Amino acid sequence: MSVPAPLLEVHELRVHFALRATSPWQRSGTVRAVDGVSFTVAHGETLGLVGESGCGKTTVSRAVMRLLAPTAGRILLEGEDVGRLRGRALARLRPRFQMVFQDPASSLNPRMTVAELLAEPMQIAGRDAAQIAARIVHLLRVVGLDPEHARRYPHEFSGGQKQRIGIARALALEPRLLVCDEPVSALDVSVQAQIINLLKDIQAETGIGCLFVAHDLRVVRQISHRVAVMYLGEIVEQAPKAALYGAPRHPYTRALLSAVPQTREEGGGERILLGGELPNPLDPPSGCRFRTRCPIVRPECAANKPPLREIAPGHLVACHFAT
Amino acid sequence: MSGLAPASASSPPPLLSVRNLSIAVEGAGGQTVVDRVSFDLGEGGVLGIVGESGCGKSVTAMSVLRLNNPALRLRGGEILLAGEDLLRASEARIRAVRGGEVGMIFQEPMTSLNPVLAVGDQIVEAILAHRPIGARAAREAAIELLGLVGIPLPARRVASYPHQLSGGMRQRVMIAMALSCRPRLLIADEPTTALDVTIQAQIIDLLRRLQRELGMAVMIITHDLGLIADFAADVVVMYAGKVVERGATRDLFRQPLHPYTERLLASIPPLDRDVDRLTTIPGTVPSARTMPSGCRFSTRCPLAEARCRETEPPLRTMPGGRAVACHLVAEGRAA
Amino acid sequence: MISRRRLGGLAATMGVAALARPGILRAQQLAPEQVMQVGFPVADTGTLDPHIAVSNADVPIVQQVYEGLLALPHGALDATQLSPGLAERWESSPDRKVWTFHLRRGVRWHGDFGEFSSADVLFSLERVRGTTLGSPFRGTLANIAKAEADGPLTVRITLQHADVGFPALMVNHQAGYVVCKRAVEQGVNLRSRPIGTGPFRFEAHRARERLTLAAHDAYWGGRPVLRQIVYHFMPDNATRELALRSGDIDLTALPARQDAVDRARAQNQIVDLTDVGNLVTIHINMKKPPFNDVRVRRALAHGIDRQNLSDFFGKDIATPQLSVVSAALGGHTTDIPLYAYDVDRAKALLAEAGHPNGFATEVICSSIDLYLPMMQLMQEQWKKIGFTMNLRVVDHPTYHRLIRQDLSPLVAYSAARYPTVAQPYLDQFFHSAAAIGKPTAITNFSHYGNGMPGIDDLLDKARYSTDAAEQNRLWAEAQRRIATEVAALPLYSVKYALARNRRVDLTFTQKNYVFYGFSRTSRLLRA
Amino acid sequence: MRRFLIRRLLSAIVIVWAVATIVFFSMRIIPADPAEVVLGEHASAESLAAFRRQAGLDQPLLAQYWDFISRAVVGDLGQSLVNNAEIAPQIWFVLPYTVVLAFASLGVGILIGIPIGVLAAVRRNSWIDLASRCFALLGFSFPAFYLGVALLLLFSIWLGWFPVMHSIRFGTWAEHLYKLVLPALSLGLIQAAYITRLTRSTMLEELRKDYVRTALAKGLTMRRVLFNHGLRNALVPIVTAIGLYAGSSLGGAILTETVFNRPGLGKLLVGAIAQRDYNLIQAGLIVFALVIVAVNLAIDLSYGFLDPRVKHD
Amino acid sequence: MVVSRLRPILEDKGAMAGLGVILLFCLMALLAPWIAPHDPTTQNVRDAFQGPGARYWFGTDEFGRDVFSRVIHGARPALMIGVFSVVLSVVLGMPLGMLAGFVGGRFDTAVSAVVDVMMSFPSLLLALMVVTLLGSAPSMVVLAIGISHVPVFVRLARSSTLVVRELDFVAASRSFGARTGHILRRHVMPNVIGPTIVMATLGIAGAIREEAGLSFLGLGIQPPAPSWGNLIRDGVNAILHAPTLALLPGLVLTASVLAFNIVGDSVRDMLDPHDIAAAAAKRDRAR
Repeated sequence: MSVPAPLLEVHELRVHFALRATSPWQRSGTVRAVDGVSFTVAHGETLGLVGESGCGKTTVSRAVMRLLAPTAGRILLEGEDVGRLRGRALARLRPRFQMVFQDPASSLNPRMTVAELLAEPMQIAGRDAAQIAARIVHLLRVVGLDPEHARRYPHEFSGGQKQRIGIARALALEPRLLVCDEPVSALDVSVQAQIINLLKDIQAETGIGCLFVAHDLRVVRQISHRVAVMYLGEIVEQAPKAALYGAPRHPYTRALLSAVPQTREEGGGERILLGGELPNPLDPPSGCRFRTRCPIVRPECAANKPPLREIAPGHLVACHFAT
Repeated sequence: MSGLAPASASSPPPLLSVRNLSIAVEGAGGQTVVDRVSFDLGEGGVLGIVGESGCGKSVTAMSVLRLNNPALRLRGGEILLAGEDLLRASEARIRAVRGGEVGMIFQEPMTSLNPVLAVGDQIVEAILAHRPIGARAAREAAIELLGLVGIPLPARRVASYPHQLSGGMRQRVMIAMALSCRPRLLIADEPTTALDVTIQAQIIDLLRRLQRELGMAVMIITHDLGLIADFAADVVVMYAGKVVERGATRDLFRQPLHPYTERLLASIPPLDRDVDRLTTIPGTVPSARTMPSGCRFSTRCPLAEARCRETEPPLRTMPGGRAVACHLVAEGRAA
Repeated sequence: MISRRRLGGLAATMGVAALARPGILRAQQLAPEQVMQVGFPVADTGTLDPHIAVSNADVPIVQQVYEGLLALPHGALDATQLSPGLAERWESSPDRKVWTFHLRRGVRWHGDFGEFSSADVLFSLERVRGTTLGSPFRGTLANIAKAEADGPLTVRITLQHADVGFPALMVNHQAGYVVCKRAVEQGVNLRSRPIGTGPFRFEAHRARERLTLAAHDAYWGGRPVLRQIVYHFMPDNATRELALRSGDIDLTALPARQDAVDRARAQNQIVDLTDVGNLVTIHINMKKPPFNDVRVRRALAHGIDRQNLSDFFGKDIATPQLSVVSAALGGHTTDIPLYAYDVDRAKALLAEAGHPNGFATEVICSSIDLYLPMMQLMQEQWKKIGFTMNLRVVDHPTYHRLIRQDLSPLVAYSAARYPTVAQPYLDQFFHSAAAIGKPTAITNFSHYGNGMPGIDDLLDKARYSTDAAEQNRLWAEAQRRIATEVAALPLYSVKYALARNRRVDLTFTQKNYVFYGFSRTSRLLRA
Repeated sequence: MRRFLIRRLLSAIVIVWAVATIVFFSMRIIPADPAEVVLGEHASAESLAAFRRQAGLDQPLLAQYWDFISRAVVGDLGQSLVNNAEIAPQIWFVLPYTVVLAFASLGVGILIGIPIGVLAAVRRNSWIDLASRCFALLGFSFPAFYLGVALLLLFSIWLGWFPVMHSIRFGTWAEHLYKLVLPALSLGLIQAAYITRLTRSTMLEELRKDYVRTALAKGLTMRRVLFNHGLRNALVPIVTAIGLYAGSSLGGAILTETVFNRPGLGKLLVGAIAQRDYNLIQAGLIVFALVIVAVNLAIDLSYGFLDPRVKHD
Repeated sequence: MVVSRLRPILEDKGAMAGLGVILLFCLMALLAPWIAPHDPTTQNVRDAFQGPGARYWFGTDEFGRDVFSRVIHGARPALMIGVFSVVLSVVLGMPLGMLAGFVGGRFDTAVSAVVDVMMSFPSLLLALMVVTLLGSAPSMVVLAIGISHVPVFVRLARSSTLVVRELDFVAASRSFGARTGHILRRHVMPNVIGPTIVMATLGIAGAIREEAGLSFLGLGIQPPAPSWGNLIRDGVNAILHAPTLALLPGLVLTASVLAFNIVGDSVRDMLDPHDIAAAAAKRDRAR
């Protein structure tokens, strides 16, 4: 028996953007938004992808969804390279991986009713009308909405409800992979919890795999099985969540975790305050990209780029000094 | 409403005192966005106002300097700064207070700075508006301020434009500007919301340091409970335009009294352990159309009784300087 | 009628004394600044080459700069009163085949081009007669067999056929202008930089703004009084009228309408109505159905209400014309079929021709003032007889192109020809050689005589006839045939209405040029 | 910046070349030619042919095109087909008139439009706002030529305050200015309408922005906030729009120059079109394109001064 | 905000008045032969240049034709050319702009370059050239004005599309495997059509004005067919002795342009084309 292919395998993904000057005062260049990222997502598993803004996590999610064309690397979905497919061949695979967007206000066309919104993916996939109508009712129930709501427009719903609609739509085609790009960051805490619970329920029920992109370390911990931390277009650490949160190895991960404002009893460990800012992605530092802000930086960090290496089973770190 | 106690028994007489502030959308039948809000902030104290979006926390903060959207109208109450009612002060006086006695920083450092003016000029402008010094001296002062807020090479950065600075740097500039006249009170409206977590930590660290060094009072408005726990001595929790609970931060976090506060704290996903299911607050914040007649939280409150839907609970002062607006808590039946 | 025979003799008796002599004025009666501001009614000049210039935009300026061997009277196109020009005197052999011109001594060209001589005359004649230039007046000189110089001051011209009227061609008009040989040889482009011998020389041209002539102080006739003539290009009627009122300009052309004349008079301006100028005709393409049916053409003729036309333009402006040779030309006759205005008769004719309910045709019309109002009037008139003329209005250049492609069954054309006798007009409009489509085409839009009986025989016979009575008889016969066949519909002739303020003293009478001209003595008086 | 300028210059050249080429070929498919314009009623087949030969119109089209382009490259715009005059001096003569008119009307537009627009934005929904909106609506409903005619009738003919036409005599600068008043007004009022409206809406937008609140929170006076902050930012879209409208305001100049009988590029072109003077039309349009390309480049460069954001270092 | 959506009543009155005027002009155009007191082309040469009066409300022209009747008939070409030319520019411009904005890349660069070149030229000049090339039959005038306005609609559709394209609902649709045509039809067009309607209404105003400008230069509708532009042109020729001949048709022309502008403005306020942009801006703002 051969080992089944993982649900999603991303290998050495690179996404570069060319910046072109539009005025005499600007300069052009290439932004390496994602620069050699590899990870896998297994069936029924959630991989959390965290990082600060500009680290490339959203670009990864869009590339996986093939909303962006990758510059290099492979994106294998159940063994099929969606990174290279185009047109009809890609459209055929589309139902297998779906996305939940950050801002439900923007991801739901304000001019369509909930029924139309939910029907759209199924219509494109060529389902027949009766099937679609039945499925709409089912989907609304799954995400905890009243089927009566099908006739309403998005603006009649609160933020949390809109996100439920977004999730329902992503589930319409029964995908095996759900890519969630900051699905709760636009929501209030109380509502955020509802959505997280909902996503967990859905996963438990359907065994769907999930790539969960977020900046909120608290949320990521509660929903993921494994977590990858990105910095400036690269993954610096990747581990099962208990390992990552309990014993972070990369100085960046540590700083990130310690920067989260603590409530009540959590207030443990020592604060690591990072100096400086994210470097310009047009012009990233040589060697280790984190070295300009790293509290334990040494001269060799500028010369050599630390490889992502496995220091414990399933625990990968890209730091010369991690043990 | 009776017995408006000082927010903290130990603090000196209040620098800022907001009493029964009510604000509504302009026009007859306009929705009330802030309803009889009261709290005090002592000289040198740090007060956090926390709540979810739409709870009226920002409107309250803006009212101090009368910077609210003109579509919002004052319906009643007063805001006393060292005893002087700012809501009824003259235009000239309020201008003197703005940036003079009270400094303010905002959520979006990108949009809150004028994109076409050098940051130094924007600070200089603030200084010149209040202090009778020459342009040169003002520039010197601006450079000093930039140094104070931890901007490297302040003499060079003074000529930079906002877009040339990172988000954290911009927020530092905002802080420098707000501090340019050594205000007695700094109002920080969601000062770190737009920032990444590592930068957020830097800014809070800076604010804490400056507050101590300069001995000014800080009123921080945020939706992030963690931030409040970290920074504020006292906290006011707002829900749907009303204060639901008020008290010393430590006490409030240790033992939240109001069901809303309690649930809100519980719904924060923990960072140090895994939970199977997060605690949630069912439903959503009521809108103007769906605002219940009694307790505004009654539609989502697991403990709500018939009475809660009929009569509005007053904000009652509890022992230890706490105040809670809940029928059940008052009777000791909740929390 | 012109008495050609008298011409030679008359001319011989004329000398310099015949020039109009200005009244002697005391200096203070003259305006201090002798600069004539002219409101010139065109957008710009086209070409100032006298051998090409034909349009009203060019001719009045060319006329101030160039001269011919003989001179027409100032302000008149009257070949019966020729006076010496560049030639002091002239004579012909008894058979009227050899003409000798004795040139004036000491005439200086404008600029640095030296003195005028017989070489210039020969050069000019060759220039017009040759094919390189493509002068539209080439045909005018077709009768010349050879031209030769006899020393610098004598030119002898030998004709193929005797022509008593030949001196009328050697005048300061069209083919008769003398250009400067040396200037052309030195590469001066006469189209934009005219070099002549006249009292005024070309000074400057600002395209579409103004053209300035300056006094030619070495003029053989004496120093001109006017120092400058500034032609301001003002195509817009109202602008010119207003400018004349405000005194910005001293003289200008009025729109050819009675109300303009009346207004100018009411403003205490002098209005000069020139003698009959252009004849306005509508030529009918006799090959195109239904106009190939003479009954249809006659119906159109009966449908013309000339009273309505002259009502529109005004009594001072439009004179109804019944023959294609206008009353102003030698050889005109009214002894032809006259088609009285008669709507019923016209309708009957149309019915007879198979159009009891009338018919409709698209007719191309130029958008310029000369044609568009007139065609709108005709449209209304013919509507009454059942002929619907749908006007397709195009701009003037397009009009010229389209009518030369035979695209319009009816062609409105306003024209005058020199010399002012019937021959050139009939040659160009009704000789089969001039029919549109032929390589020799000129303006025979009716195709009269082309593949159908015409008047070629009469015209060819009349062309070099030395018997004036015989000529007149032939021309009259031609007009009768044209009228009978209704090859064209003569409508009316228009007078040009010119206006000037009272300061302008031309020192001669403006008679029948399209626009004001100036003599050496023309001047501005103190207001 | 240098690379950008080079790219812009290249694209400008391409634009001008494209314009020249399109105009060249399209002008030659029209059913009329200048020979007929010049020779008019006397035109015979023979004289037309001679004229065309002299003007080079009998050459193969591509030969004519090559001749035209190769001359234009070195700045030789050729000669007018109609009156044979050199074209370059003709254009040099009229260009200042058009430029002066454009600038004057723009000046009128800015002087009227910006203050009214700012005032209307500040006093939103007041009578002054209402009046400004009426003015703006009326302004861009009035066809420029009709406004010109109405002004002419009122101020020149009835009141006699201004001259009726332009260029009878070259006078002093004062006289020039005096003659400029009505044309500049008739174009400027319409531009003022656009600028008023644009200023009002951009100011409204700017005044809603966060930095205005910051400026107020610093204790600045309203006037300072308006002009130092609001208007300073609003200038960027206003200048952009002015650049965008540069073309159409030059279009207005065509009619205005015609109405006021004022020399200018527009009037020159209209005349050239009427006379089918290909060479002049080509040259005029090339110059037009050059002017507009230059205006746009100037505006792009002006961003560097108006808006520091476009400068990256 | 509820408040900002409630338009002051005055403005609604303005829009209603504008609509009323447009309706009036439409009726005028439709019923011209029945409501005009005289035939617009019937000449009465002896009555030329009568001032405004009881018999001839707007006076008569040089042919003694009733100017009022001509103004009424002039509504026909004005409205027809106004509407058809805008329809032409929308039909050509909107799809092109949407496609260019959505597809991007070389196609967009090419379209934008052409549009930039066309925009560089005053539309009147473009129209002038087209009319010169093709003649001035009404259909050609429609073509001339229509073509000269295409760039406006290309640009508008393109810029709206660029905003919409970046919105997540488009990304969502693409993630379902939707083809470009579907996305354009379903998501982009509904958002582009609003601003386009606004611009089209304003465009009609512009086209009417432009037709008048062309006719004024003698290159538009040709007499004897009446059009407001050539009426003004004729009037200007007689401006010294019959100023009302230019003034009155000009007022009617201005009134119709104004009416379309007012309505266009109101439609703009109602549709508020900013809402898409606002939505996009909001998305970037984390809470």
